[in-house]
Amino acid sequence: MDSPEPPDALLTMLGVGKSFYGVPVLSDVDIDVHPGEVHAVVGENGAGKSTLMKIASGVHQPDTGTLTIAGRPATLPDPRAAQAAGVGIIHQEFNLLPERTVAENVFLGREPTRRGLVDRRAMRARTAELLAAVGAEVVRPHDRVRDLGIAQQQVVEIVKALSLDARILIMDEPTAALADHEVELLYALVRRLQARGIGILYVSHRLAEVFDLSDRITVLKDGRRVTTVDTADATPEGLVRHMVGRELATYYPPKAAGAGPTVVSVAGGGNARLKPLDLELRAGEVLGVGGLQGSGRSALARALFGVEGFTTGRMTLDGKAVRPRSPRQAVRAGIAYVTEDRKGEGLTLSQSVLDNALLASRAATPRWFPDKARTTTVRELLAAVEVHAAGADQEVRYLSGGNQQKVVLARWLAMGPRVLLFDEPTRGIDVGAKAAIHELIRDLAEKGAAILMISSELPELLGMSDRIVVMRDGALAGELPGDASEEAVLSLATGTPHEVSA
Amino acid sequence: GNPAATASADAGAGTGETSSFFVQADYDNEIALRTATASGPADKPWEQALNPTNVDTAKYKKAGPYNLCFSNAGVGNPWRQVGFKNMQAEVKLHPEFKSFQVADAESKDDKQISDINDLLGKGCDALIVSPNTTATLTPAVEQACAKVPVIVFDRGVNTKCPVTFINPIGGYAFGAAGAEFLTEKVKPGGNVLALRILPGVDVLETRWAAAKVAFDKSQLKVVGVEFTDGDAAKTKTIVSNYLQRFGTIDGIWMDAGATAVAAAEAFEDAGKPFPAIVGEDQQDFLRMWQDRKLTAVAPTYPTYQWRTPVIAALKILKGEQVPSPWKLPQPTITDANLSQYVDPSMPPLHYAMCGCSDLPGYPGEWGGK
Amino acid sequence: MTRTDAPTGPATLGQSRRGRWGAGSIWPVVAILLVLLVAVGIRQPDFYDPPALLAFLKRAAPLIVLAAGQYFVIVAGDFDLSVGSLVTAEVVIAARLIDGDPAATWPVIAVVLAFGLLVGLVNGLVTTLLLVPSFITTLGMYLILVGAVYTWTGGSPRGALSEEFRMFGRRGIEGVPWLGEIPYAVLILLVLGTLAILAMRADFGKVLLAVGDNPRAARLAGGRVAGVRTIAFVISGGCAAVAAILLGGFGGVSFQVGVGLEFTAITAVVLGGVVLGGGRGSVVGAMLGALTLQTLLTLLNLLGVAGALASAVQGLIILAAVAIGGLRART
Amino acid sequence: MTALAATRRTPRIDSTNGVWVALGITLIVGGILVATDGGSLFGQNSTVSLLQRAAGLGIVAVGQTFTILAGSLDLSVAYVISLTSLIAAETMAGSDGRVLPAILAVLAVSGAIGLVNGLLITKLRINAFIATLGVGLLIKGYLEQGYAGPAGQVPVSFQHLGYDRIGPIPVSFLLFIGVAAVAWVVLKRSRFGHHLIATGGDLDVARLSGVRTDWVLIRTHMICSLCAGIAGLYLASRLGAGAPRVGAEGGYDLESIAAVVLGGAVLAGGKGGVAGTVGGVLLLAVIDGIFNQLAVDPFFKQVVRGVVIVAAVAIYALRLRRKAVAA
Ligand SMILES: Nc1ncnc2c1ncn2[C@@H]1O[C@H](COP(=O)(O)OP(=O)(O)OP(=O)(O)O)[C@@H](O)[C@H]1O
Ligand SMILES: Nc1ncnc2c1ncn2[C@@H]1O[C@H](COP(=O)(O)OP(=O)(O)OP(=O)(O)O)[C@@H](O)[C@H]1O
Ligand SMILES: [Mg+2]
Ligand SMILES: [Mg+2]
Repeated sequence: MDSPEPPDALLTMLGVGKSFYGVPVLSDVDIDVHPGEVHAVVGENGAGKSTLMKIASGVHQPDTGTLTIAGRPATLPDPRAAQAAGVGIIHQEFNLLPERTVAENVFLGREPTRRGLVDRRAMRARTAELLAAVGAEVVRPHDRVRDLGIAQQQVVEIVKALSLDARILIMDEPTAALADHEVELLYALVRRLQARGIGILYVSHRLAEVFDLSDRITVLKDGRRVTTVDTADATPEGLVRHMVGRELATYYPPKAAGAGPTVVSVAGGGNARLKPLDLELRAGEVLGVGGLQGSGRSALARALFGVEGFTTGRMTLDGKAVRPRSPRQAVRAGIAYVTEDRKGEGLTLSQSVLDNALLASRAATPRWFPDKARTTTVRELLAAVEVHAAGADQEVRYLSGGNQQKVVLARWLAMGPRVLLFDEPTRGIDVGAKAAIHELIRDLAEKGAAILMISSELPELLGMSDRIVVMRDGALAGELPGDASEEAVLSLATGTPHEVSA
Repeated sequence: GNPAATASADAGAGTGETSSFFVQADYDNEIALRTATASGPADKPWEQALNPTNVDTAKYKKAGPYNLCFSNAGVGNPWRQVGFKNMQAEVKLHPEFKSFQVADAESKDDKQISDINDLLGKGCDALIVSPNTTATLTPAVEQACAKVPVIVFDRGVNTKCPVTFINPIGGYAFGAAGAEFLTEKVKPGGNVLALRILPGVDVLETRWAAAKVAFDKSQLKVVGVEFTDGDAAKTKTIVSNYLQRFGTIDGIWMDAGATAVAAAEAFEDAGKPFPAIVGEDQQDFLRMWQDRKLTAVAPTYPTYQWRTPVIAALKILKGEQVPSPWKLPQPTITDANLSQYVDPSMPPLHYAMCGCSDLPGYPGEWGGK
Repeated sequence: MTRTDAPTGPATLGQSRRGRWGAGSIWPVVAILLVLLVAVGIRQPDFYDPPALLAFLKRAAPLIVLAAGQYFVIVAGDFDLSVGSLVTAEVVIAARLIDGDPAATWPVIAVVLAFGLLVGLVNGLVTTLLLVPSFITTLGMYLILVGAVYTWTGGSPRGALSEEFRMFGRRGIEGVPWLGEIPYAVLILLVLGTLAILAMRADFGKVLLAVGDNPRAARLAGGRVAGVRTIAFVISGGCAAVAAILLGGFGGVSFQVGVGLEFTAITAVVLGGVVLGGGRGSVVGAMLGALTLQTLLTLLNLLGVAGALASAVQGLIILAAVAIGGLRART
Repeated sequence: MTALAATRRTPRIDSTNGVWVALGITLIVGGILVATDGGSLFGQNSTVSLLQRAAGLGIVAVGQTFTILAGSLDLSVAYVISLTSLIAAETMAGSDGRVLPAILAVLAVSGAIGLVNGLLITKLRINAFIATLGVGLLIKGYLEQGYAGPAGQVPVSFQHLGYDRIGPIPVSFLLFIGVAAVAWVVLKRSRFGHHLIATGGDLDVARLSGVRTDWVLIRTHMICSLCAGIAGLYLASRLGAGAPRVGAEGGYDLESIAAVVLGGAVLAGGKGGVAGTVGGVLLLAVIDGIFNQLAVDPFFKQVVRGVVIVAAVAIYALRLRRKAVAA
């Protein structure tokens, strides 16, 4: 870029509208991004952010409106055309082939060739360079993606987008899967790209990030653009008001006054992924679980839920010895598990909202004749958690992430569980829905449930937990009180010594 | 007055075009053979020959015991099953054979070609081939001829190199027998339904071709020619549909009898009188014929022909003359001789014209009691 | 984007349009069936006489039963390629065991049903416990059954079915006013069809759909994924056994009776709007798909489409029908 | 970490090379069995027959490898084989000069059928199972309508392909190996191969990464049909004529799928390869050969074949699971 402040936008979208099956998702949205600019897009779940990004990257075609790239009108019939036009995108969902190597994934669709054949050496070398450029030499070009952790996979996604040499880079919630310290790495990367004159569209639910990184912010609500402001002039409160249309309490619900009796206790519980550990979940209490990516937090929840159960030690529920060998046994014993991978493990996407919400009741306690009362209860629960859908018989795949999460919640609430295991319950969920879920979790605790909540977001972990355990390398690294500091959690998680100021 | 019947008249479900398989000379030849007298032992039709011309086999003469080989197209239907049992039993009758090696091609042409090659490596003294399809096995058989005396039976090959080719009169004779029976028994103008197993199989095509000649000359109305895949349920469905459409069907012609019982049952189920019907020599049909007093005929393609190649092989290895080609008689079962062939102790799909009752292991090996 | 205010309010027009015609919907097959029925009616008006119609249903019953069984397997995300050979095996077994002895009828019917369920169970267990894709499991079972039954009978069916056994596929309650004869096959079809619909309405059916849609989610919601899939195979095996009883009764003993039925049944199910891969479609659709296929065959027969061309026409119509369903799902 | 990066992985025994292990064991066990029976599995004639039988199925299976890797499948191959054998033999009509036009005609027709398959699957969104089944039915109808048995004639010069051999190795087997080698290069080393495996691994990921998945699938089906066409040519040369039932009776549709899966490919796509398929084809051929030598009843052979296919895939699946648990 020759001039530091070129007059022309890299990408301009004007009057963009899009409907799915007759339901408008975007209407009349204008947005542009300039060279070297980070333009953040925020909004509630289902506001249409991802849809807008997909239009800009050729995945969807707009029903109305125009796209201009570098001053020239553009039509992007497919992702390939968008790549050719210089638009790269990191999708909200992972877009990797687990069975292929990192290099093959990075250059998928654009493999370099020599004499008609794929030049694998060049491909690997180039991938290694790109990985080095983002400071992720840990990942090797010939690693199979299947063998990588989630954060590392996210790195591959980023490298894949970078390999395009795109002038416009779209990042749709790139940090959703990252822990706080990994986010820092991403920040540095974004700044470097910015300095190279690349225009970035940045979608995130984490307002702190938005304020740290962006130059301008566009707020979407119900598929319309509410406002576009310079970040310098914006305040978090103002932004939230635009997003949800009302004021929101920014603090977490009050914590438990005191813990009830022990509901679940684990002594020496371990398996292939977990070193033997002791743990107690008490009625009325939220036990937060902190730790880095791959530290074994999910493995703990999965062991408690019998997915890959404990192979050693003892586990009791309400004083009775249990050892769930399958999720089914756990569910019937009164345990519920909200998984971190909503689409892969939580939902049956082609089924209706109602069927998804009824799934656990039906699966765990099947009946031969339709149970009207149960259906009514679940309908009420769906309303109570405020699922926004076209109807209870809408297919769940067409709901936004936040609403999908609420459907999963309703499913478990219908079971009246004694123990709830939440794995990243608010990942990828907008502020409004997040607050609602926090309220719900606290509410459940108050009603006497024992809750375990895994979160990679430190403010959430600290704000919600009555007690915190931190995991490291598949073992419990320590326990902290609910009002511990971020540093205390991090030092336990990373294993660096730190003065605990309780 | 039946509207469906008038509607069907314009459908013109006649006998259709002549099959590309129809060869006038072969047809004439077979029709002539039907009245020829056979030479050979009267009670052993498998040793008889029609209009034989013998060939000299002295050059194949060698001392026993012999290693006999057989490349079989497959045993995928009851006819071949019964035939193969016949052949195995026939081999047992002759101590001159020290071994009998069989390769089964599972109805695959290319496997049979390999099988022949394979067998040639096993030191055969004579090779019997029952080709899966005519024409395609010619090169393999020619290769084999160069090494051992070859005897082909059932279907032919397009080469003269085998020492002899054994088969009954053939498809034209079979098809004509049934069709002529119908032209006799069904009143002029009556409806005839032709049921065929599959298109594209030469032995079956010639049967239909000959029947077509007979029907075209007759006053009968062929209301439909349908393929049944040899499936009883499908046959019944088709016949029921026709019964519904035309009200009456007076005659049923078949190119193979496997589904004759099902076709007759369709009349029974619809509450209609049985038509004049052409079947084959399978026990289930013969029994039904006897029990229900059907107006029926059963042309046969006798399974006893499976005995003949073994006999021929022995003669050749002993240097005795054999007829070439070896045309076997092809009897037809009629009301007059029906009782001779019905045997309640044999399985329903057993072929009565097997000539096997004198063979070792009968009836157990053939599934009888 | 418009949101209805009531979170669980009635479906909007836009949504329900997709639901009515898209993948998994029964309406396309209903439309095709109606067209075919009208065409048959024009060609042959007395097709609609109650006795003729019942006779038609009787002939269609085995395929409908098979399609219903296949539906359970397909909707759970699997295939059952073994049903055709299972039907053959069952008929041949029944004939050999009964051997014309009427007294053996009922015990043999029990054996036939038990064998069908057992084959389904083996298919299910191999698929779910040994993690063999069902396409392969049932392809293997297909080879095994064909081979075993031929080996057992020495290559040609033996024995004979009793009239009592054949009654179910062949006869009916006679002398019913106006209807004439009510075939037992139609009654059996009605009972099984109702049971299938009830099963799909029950929790079992909903969980089955969920398993076909996302087995991991179904498992994590407390579902017995392996169990449910296995039951689907058992149902399919049982349906094949019933179809064998009907077909054996209708047509008698032969090795041809089941040939190709697996493909016909799968085609019927897909024609009924059920999506291969699981999670979408209804058992009513599957059964209607089978009825549609049977109607199509009847129509081709009535139109005098030459036997050899029938398979081509059939292929063309299936492609067209499925393509229409697929295209509708897209818009 | 840099030290770790330098370590090389030891080659793994997994589903794609497991078939070669199985093949080795089968050869040893089979060889002993046949020897005790007084025959020889490795004699000239039996080896030739074995390789010969492998060739036809092998060429089709290589094509089928493409479709299965791409997450599709082709049930029409059997009829394509019959059709192309007829086209070849009828075009040649016994004359040497018409061999080349015949080959071109076969390739054109089979390619066109593949194109139709591909278009039905991608543009009309018909499931591959149904689409190729339907196309198969269409061709079947045409064959049954138009042919009453073998037709056409192949000149003697063209029969060299079906009958000649170099030492114990039939020319047709070399053709199979040649086709497999080309396929291997295409799958491993070409951009198309990368795109194909990506499409089979995850269609959406491939599409979002800029792969033209429709075009990939269309080409995949064309390749599969072309392979079936080549097999048709080979069969025409072997049979000396075109045969309208040779494909269906040979069971090339399901057997080719079985061979590919025996080779360790995952039916859902994205995993597997030509090397495995070659192993799968050889394994089936060797089992066949052993049974042939032992003159085992063909029906019982069928049973064993079914058991072998299921058992092999079960072993692969269990290994995969054990690996997942161990990780
Ligand atoms: N392919 C699709 N078909 C039908 N509806 C869709 C499709 N994709 C998105 N939608 C609908 O469009 C709306 C906007 O979805 P989008 O994914 O753009 O939201 P978002 O703002 O990215 O939400 P989130 O923050 O949860 O990711 C949602 O209501 C969703 O249900
Ligand atoms: N299904 C699985 N198969 C193989 N490895 C797995 C699986 N699940 C987790 N792992 C690995 O096991 C280790 C522990 O993972 P776990 O998911 O329990 O960690 P976590 O702390 O919850 O991290 P995350 O936030 O990524 O879920 C990680 O290295 C992870 O990559
Ligand atoms: Mg989004
Ligand atoms: Mg986790």
